[in-house]
Amino acid sequence: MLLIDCPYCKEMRPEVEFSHAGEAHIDRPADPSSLSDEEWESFLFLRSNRAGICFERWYHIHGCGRYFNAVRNNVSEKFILTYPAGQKRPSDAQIKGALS
Amino acid sequence: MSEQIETTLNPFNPLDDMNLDAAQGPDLIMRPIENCARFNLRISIEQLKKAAAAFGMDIPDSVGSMSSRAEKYALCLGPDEWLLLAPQKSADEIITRFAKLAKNNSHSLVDVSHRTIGIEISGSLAQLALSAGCPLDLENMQIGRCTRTILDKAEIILMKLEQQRYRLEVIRSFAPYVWSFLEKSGQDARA
Amino acid sequence: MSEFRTAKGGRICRKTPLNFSFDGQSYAGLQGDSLASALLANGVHFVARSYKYHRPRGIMSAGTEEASALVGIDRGKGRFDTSTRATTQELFDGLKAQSQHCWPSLKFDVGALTALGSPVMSTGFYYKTFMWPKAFWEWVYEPILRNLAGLGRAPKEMDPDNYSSIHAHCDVLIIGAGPAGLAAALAASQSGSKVILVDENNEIGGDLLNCPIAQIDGTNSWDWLAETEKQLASLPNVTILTRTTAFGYYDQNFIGVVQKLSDHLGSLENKPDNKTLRERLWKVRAKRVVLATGSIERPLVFAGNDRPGIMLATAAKTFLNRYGVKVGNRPLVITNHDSAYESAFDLAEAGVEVAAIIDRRAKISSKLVEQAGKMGIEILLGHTIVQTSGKHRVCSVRAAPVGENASIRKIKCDAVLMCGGWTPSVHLFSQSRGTLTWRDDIGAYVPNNYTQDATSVGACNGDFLMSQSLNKGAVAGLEAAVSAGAKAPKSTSYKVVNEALTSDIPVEEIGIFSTIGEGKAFVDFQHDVTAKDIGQAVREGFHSIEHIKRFTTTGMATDQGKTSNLNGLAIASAALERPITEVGLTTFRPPYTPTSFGVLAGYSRGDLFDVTRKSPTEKWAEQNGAVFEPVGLWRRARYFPKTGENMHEAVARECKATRTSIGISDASTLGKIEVVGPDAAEFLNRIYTNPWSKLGVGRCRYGLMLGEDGYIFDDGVVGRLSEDRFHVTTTTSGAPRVFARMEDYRQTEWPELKVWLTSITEQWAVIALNGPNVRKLIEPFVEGIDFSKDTFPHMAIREGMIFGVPTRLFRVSFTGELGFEVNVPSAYGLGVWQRLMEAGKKFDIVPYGTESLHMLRAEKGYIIVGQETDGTQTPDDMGMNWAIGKKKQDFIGKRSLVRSDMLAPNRKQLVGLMTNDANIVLDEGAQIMGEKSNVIPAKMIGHITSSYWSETLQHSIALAIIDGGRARMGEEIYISMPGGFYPARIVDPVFYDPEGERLNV
Amino acid sequence: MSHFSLPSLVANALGSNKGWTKQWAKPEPKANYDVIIVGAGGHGLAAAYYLAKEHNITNVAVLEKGWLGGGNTARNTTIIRSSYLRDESARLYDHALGLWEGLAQEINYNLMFSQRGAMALAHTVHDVQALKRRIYANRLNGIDGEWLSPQQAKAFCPPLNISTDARYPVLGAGLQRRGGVARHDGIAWGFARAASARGVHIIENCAVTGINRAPDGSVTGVETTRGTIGAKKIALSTAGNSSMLLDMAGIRTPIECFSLQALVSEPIEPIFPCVALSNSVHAYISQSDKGELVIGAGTEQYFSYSQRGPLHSVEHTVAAICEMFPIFTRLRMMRNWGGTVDVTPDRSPILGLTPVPGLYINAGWGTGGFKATPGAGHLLAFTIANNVPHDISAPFSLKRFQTGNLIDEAAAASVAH
Ligand SMILES: Cc1cc2nc3c(=O)[nH]c(=O)nc-3n(C[C@H](O)[C@H](O)[C@H](O)COP(=O)(O)OP(=O)(O)OC[C@H]3O[C@@H](n4cnc5c(N)ncnc54)[C@H](O)[C@@H]3O)c2cc1C
Ligand SMILES: NC(=O)c1ccc[n+]([C@@H]2O[C@H](COP(=O)([O-])OP(=O)(O)OC[C@H]3O[C@@H](n4cnc5c(N)ncnc54)[C@H](O)[C@@H]3O)[C@@H](O)[C@H]2O)c1
Ligand SMILES: Cc1cc2nc3c(=O)[nH]c(=O)nc-3n(C[C@H](O)[C@H](O)[C@H](O)COP(=O)(O)O)c2cc1C
Ligand SMILES: [Zn+2]
Repeated sequence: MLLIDCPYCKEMRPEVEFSHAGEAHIDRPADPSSLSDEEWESFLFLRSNRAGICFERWYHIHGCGRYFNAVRNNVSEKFILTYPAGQKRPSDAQIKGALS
Repeated sequence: MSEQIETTLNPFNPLDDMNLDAAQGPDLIMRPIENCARFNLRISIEQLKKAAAAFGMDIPDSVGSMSSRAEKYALCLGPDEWLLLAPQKSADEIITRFAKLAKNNSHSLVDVSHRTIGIEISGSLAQLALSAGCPLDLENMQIGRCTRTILDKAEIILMKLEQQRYRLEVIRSFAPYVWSFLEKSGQDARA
Repeated sequence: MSEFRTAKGGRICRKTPLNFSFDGQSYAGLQGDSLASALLANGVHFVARSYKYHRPRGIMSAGTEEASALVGIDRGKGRFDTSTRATTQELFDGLKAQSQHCWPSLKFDVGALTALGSPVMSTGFYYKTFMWPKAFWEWVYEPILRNLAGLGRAPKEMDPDNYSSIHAHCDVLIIGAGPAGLAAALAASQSGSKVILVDENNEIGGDLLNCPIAQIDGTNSWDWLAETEKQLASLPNVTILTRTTAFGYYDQNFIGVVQKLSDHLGSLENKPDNKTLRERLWKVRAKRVVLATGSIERPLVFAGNDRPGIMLATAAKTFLNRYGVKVGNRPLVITNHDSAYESAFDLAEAGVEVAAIIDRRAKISSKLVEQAGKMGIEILLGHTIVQTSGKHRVCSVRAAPVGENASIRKIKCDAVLMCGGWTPSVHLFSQSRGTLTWRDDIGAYVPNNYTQDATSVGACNGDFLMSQSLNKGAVAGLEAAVSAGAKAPKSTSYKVVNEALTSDIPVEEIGIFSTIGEGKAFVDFQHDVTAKDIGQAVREGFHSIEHIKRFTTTGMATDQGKTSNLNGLAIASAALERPITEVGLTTFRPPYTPTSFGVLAGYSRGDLFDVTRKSPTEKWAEQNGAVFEPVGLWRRARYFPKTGENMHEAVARECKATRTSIGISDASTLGKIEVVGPDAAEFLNRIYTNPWSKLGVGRCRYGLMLGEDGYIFDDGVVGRLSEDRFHVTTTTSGAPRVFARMEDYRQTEWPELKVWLTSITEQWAVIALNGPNVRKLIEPFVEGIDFSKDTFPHMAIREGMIFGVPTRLFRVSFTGELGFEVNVPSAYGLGVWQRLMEAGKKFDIVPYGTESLHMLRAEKGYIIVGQETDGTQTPDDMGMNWAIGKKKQDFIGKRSLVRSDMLAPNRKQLVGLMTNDANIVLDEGAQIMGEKSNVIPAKMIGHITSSYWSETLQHSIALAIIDGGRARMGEEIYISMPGGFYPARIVDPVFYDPEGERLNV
Repeated sequence: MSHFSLPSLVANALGSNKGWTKQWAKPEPKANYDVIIVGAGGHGLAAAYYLAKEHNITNVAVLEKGWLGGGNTARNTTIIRSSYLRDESARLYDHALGLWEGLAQEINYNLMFSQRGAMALAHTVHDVQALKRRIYANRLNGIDGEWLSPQQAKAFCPPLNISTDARYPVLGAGLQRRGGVARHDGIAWGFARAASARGVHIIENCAVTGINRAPDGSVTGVETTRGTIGAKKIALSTAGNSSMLLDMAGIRTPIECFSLQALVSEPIEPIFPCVALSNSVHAYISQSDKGELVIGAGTEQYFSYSQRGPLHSVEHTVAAICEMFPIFTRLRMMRNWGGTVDVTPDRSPILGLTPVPGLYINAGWGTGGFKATPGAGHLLAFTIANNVPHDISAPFSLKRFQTGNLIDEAAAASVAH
């Protein structure tokens, strides 16, 4: 069971309190109707899905009730950073910093 | 809506029909908590002071904190979510005072008095019984802290009142399950 | 006392004799024995048959690494445990053990005939035969193979035992309570850190239990152990768990641990209610983990190394020192490592005649030679065993100089003690995803890089001296306490006298095998994998160690290769002519030792397998004979049969009552969300397809919600209580996901909106009343609401009181009749229901369940999300374009509705069906065809989504989705069901009161 | 390639089993091939075999980053059935099932394919509706299927608990008798041997690290850990690693990877005669010929390439098994492992062309592609050879996610494995 550092609770909390909410930083387009089929497909379905560092969303559903983002290594399963929803994607330097 | 109900109907608690004595012993005491008024409060942190005035006591602003005074509790469950507990008779007044507040300070106060059932569990085995289903480190949870969490397959709100005394708020339809679970884990804690 | 029990010594209680039986034969043992030690004390070695060739097998170890001595333990009804290691089963009075995998008996096992075919049954043979004739596989070969396979007895009865689980948190978890773990525990606990110490044995001590002669800091080792135990037990911050195995090391220092609570106890049948707590699963989260799991001695691979009586050298030492049992009267030792001398010397000291020590090494230390000489034990240096004899127990070996088949010498013996060096137990470390490094000097892998907050000490780290275990354990304990936040406590160092012997082992010595002729030299004793099998696998092109494992099945038995993996690796390395480090290792996986299903299931059995949510009126329904159905976690009343009624009769009656007078049903399980805030209407605009801004206060509207993919996701009625307050309802099973989805968009996409959500599903009990007389029924009991037809129109919501309790009263209808949904605070749901039933008597009020609910709405053509839809239907498919706010710029899923395939002409659309024969009720799920045709595959144009007998129409009705269905009104189609093709006509999905007049009464 | 048979076993036994030769050759990679298949899982190896056998294309290399058959082929619960709801899926999986039926004889490798029946349990009224719908559709698609009452289900699978007061009572079951299990390793080794015998190069320990393209965009070969290898056509059949390989060609995919766990019990005498699956209670189970109960879990919730998962999923899965088969509580788990499954939004695979000329894709089989192994390979071979999708696989295009014509097996509450 993973331990997740909830940026709102500011505590390490057990995985069973959370539900995973997919890839992070896929912003919903402001005006979907103006998008081409390709662009809309990209928003709906196309994902990074790389092994290694991934950006993902979690929902502290049985805790503070907040959605937030995490940077995690999906091979080692180690969390690198967690941060509130709406905050910008951390830079490579920030990730490196957190890793060391 | 007023919660001060004058009716000839008997309120029904789903634990009413259970054998509540099965788990009891000096080392483990479980009891349903009397009905009370419960409100879900959503408001921006800047306006929290005003809400506190309306509620009539301090409302903490950090997630997991809880304040209490005279049978009233204010639990901070999320960055903009509070659970307010109060004696049933004060419900009307609280509603009226928040309604006044609403004029200039938008917020959401929703009556959830019946949404959950309160259970108090205490005694030297209380923590063990809870730990059977709750993955948090209860021993190191500070007295006076509260949180939403998991007990086996049920979501609960957990309040640590004393080192060996906890209060649970359990969604009504989950209450019999939670009770049975604690009854069983309590027995095992004795074994 | 038997001839194999020593006169003194050991940790057994000589005053407490125990009786037990093996294969029906009675024996005596002592309190403190394991089943294995008790059998050996009675001279019984032969206890099992091997998996593939049914070879006689004995007891090869004294611990959890046991691969051979697996037996069944019968503890009475429902308590039969198969494949239990005799070495870990503690003896109790009345224990009944049985051999397994043999027929008719252990000694005369027909299965042993397979050994005759063993050359043909070479490794992986089953991939190469049993293919002709083809049908024989199913009818002949496979059934035979299956019956040969399967080691243990299959369960037949219900298990009466209980299992429990608990979450635990600690600063330091120490796994293994040998010298290393104990020293770590002593050090870590000084500072007040919370320490949990677990060991799989029934007492702490690890290797100390075999070493009574060692002295620690001047104290005899067993006294030191007793003292240590007392000290640790006195500390409130230390928890010691024996009979407790750490079986899995998961992410972030989460360790799965099983504590056995009753397998060592005698008969359980006279316990009250025959229930026992058998095992407890500890789910431990540790700040730091100290791995002190020790090491496992390696067997040697020589021809006939599997006969009963042939065992690990330490095992003999353990049986002697710990259990007071001599494994034979004339044991012989074969080794390539110094530690085996220890066993020989201890046995000699106890008065046992040691036949010889055969050492594969050409040179050993003079000290050993001297000591052996003193004890009169012959040493054959540079020799090995090339063959053994003895049908059911080893009786002699043939020894020869290494590498030669000449000068063979036969030596009589009644036990062979083998030692091929030691393998650190890195199972848990590897599970934690630490990486290993190879150490040539000990011929084994040891921990190298840690990925979790852990440390390995003692033998599991390749440090084989007791003093090293103690001292490194102490340091690790200190560090662990400090890293877990304790202040630096004082350090300790230990001096050990008389510690066990150890030595390096030449790499080429690991896994080396010796045989003459075709004798079988076993690597994996349980799966009968021989050294030659590995050679054959390599010849056949299985070069990766993972391929070798899978082709030969070495290491895949219940012991997971604890004693065999390294030997297998070394033999593969030689066959491949590649250094061992390039051959690699197979993956260590949980569990460390087999773990019962019961303890993994824990509390999740019976009623606690899952939550059963009950609605506020369920008690009444139960008392009034309702038949229930599960819907999500809920239990809902399906129908209320009167005596003698079946479901169809009950439903017909319930529906009729609703259409003619009043039906009452519980709708409390519907999800409910209170949406509050100045931007509430705008929020709903974006969530639903429908427009909300103009919905008047006090009015309701049916809302439809899509996924971003454009498919219908959920629906429900939404009422506006005030400008900024909405009462939203959702489907029963959709409630959690709708709430999560709304929160998601609110928090992450539109944080600028001032709106908040509160789940109020269980705040309100909901009683749905439908039928022409409903208004008459409730009006008298309601206060504060004007009930006249025009001031309280259809699709309106009012707040007031009913029977003196507050209510949110919806005028809505899912049946097509005049309908009200009475929301009252949940605790009063039952009371209000009872009052309504009481008052409704004069209208012949009838309670109805989900089945009638579905029927009544089907007559009106209302869809149920999840029944008419399956996640691939658009609003247009359901004929619900009217629910789309055309002027809205956007809402969830809008963009997807204009993708090309969503606009395709022939999409499946909702229609009604009327069968030609009024009495045929079609099967839900049945497929629809445009013509009667027996050609397979057939062209299907749609399927039945809902189908019922309509009591009102005296005709069966069905809803269906059909290719381009709306344009095919009146067409005849055919439904393929058992019995043939049933013709039906496509009609409008609204079967009853299409004008909706009945709503407006 | 020597023929496998009882006589060959006897002959070899007489020679002390020293006469066996490599089941597949171990060639050094050549500079150029007509076709490169990336990924020596069951699917990739099958494609190579059918390219050689049915399309006479033998200048083929299968490149494998590790040991062949070590991906999901090595770690699945081996359930085979073709009882899928949608017409497109039914055709696809039944095509595969048809190939399984004669395969052992065709490739002279006993795959231990055992058509002991795959039974999906219904625990709710909704399950009953969904399963019956599937059976109706299956039968008209020529796929065998029958509805069993709880008593019939119990007769078919004696350990099943059909007590009506169970938390999830069994209301019935949908049975496909032609469904069953097969030996997971056997199919990889068997296809490797058969393909190798027809001249295909199988190159292990050779990870593809890049895809080379001509100025016109078409493929020219791959970069690997063993150097550059040229090819006219490249097919990716890399299951869990597909997103990364397609990335190399600049293609983004609608795939996400998760861990899926499985476990085996200690081996016991035959007790479980069929395959049982339950969507509501969430577990599936069969017994191998060796005697272990082979048990599968649901996918984990978070993205993962770790080939492992948390303990609580195992607890849940085992509890589910004990709920349906309560006599199993005293059995023990012997080993537990995980695989990385590649999941698409509609839970159906992607098999066909890509926007890059000469590059083909076979991926997204998620939790259920073992059963498709010969079929997927067969259709992929056709697609590579003809540069057009086969009729059967045409609906499973990458394009469907743009146009909206999804083949949604998940939404239909069909069982996933
Ligand atoms: C626990 C579990 C249970 C399952 N149960 C079932 C079941 O019961 N029934 C069923 O039908 N399906 C089941 N599945 C799914 C099934 O296992 C897979 O869909 C199927 O095996 C995929 O086969 P494959 O040949 O496509 O992939 P794989 O066997 O994974 O082969 C892909 C190969 O590509 C290689 N590769 C990857 N990247 C590269 C690279 N860059 N260069 C070279 N090679 C590379 C990999 O090493 C791997 O060998 C299950 C899966 C799991 C994990
Ligand atoms: N003579 C030699 O060459 C040689 C070689 C190896 C070990 N030894 C001796 O062994 C001792 C090593 O001490 P140590 O403390 O490192 O090891 P140990 O073997 O004394 O103790 C390890 C303990 O951990 C337990 N254990 C292992 N895995 C476990 C698990 N997963 N869960 C619960 N318990 C588990 C074992 O049953 C054992 O009781 C020393 O006394 C040393 O002399 C000697
Ligand atoms: C159908 C099936 C049956 C298995 N049976 C066994 C078994 O009897 N013993 C065993 O140790 N492993 C068994 N395994 C698991 C493998 O040992 C291994 O864990 C799996 O192939 C994953 O590889 P990995 O653990 O090396 O990553 C089995 C795997 C499968 C797919
Ligand atoms: Zn939180």
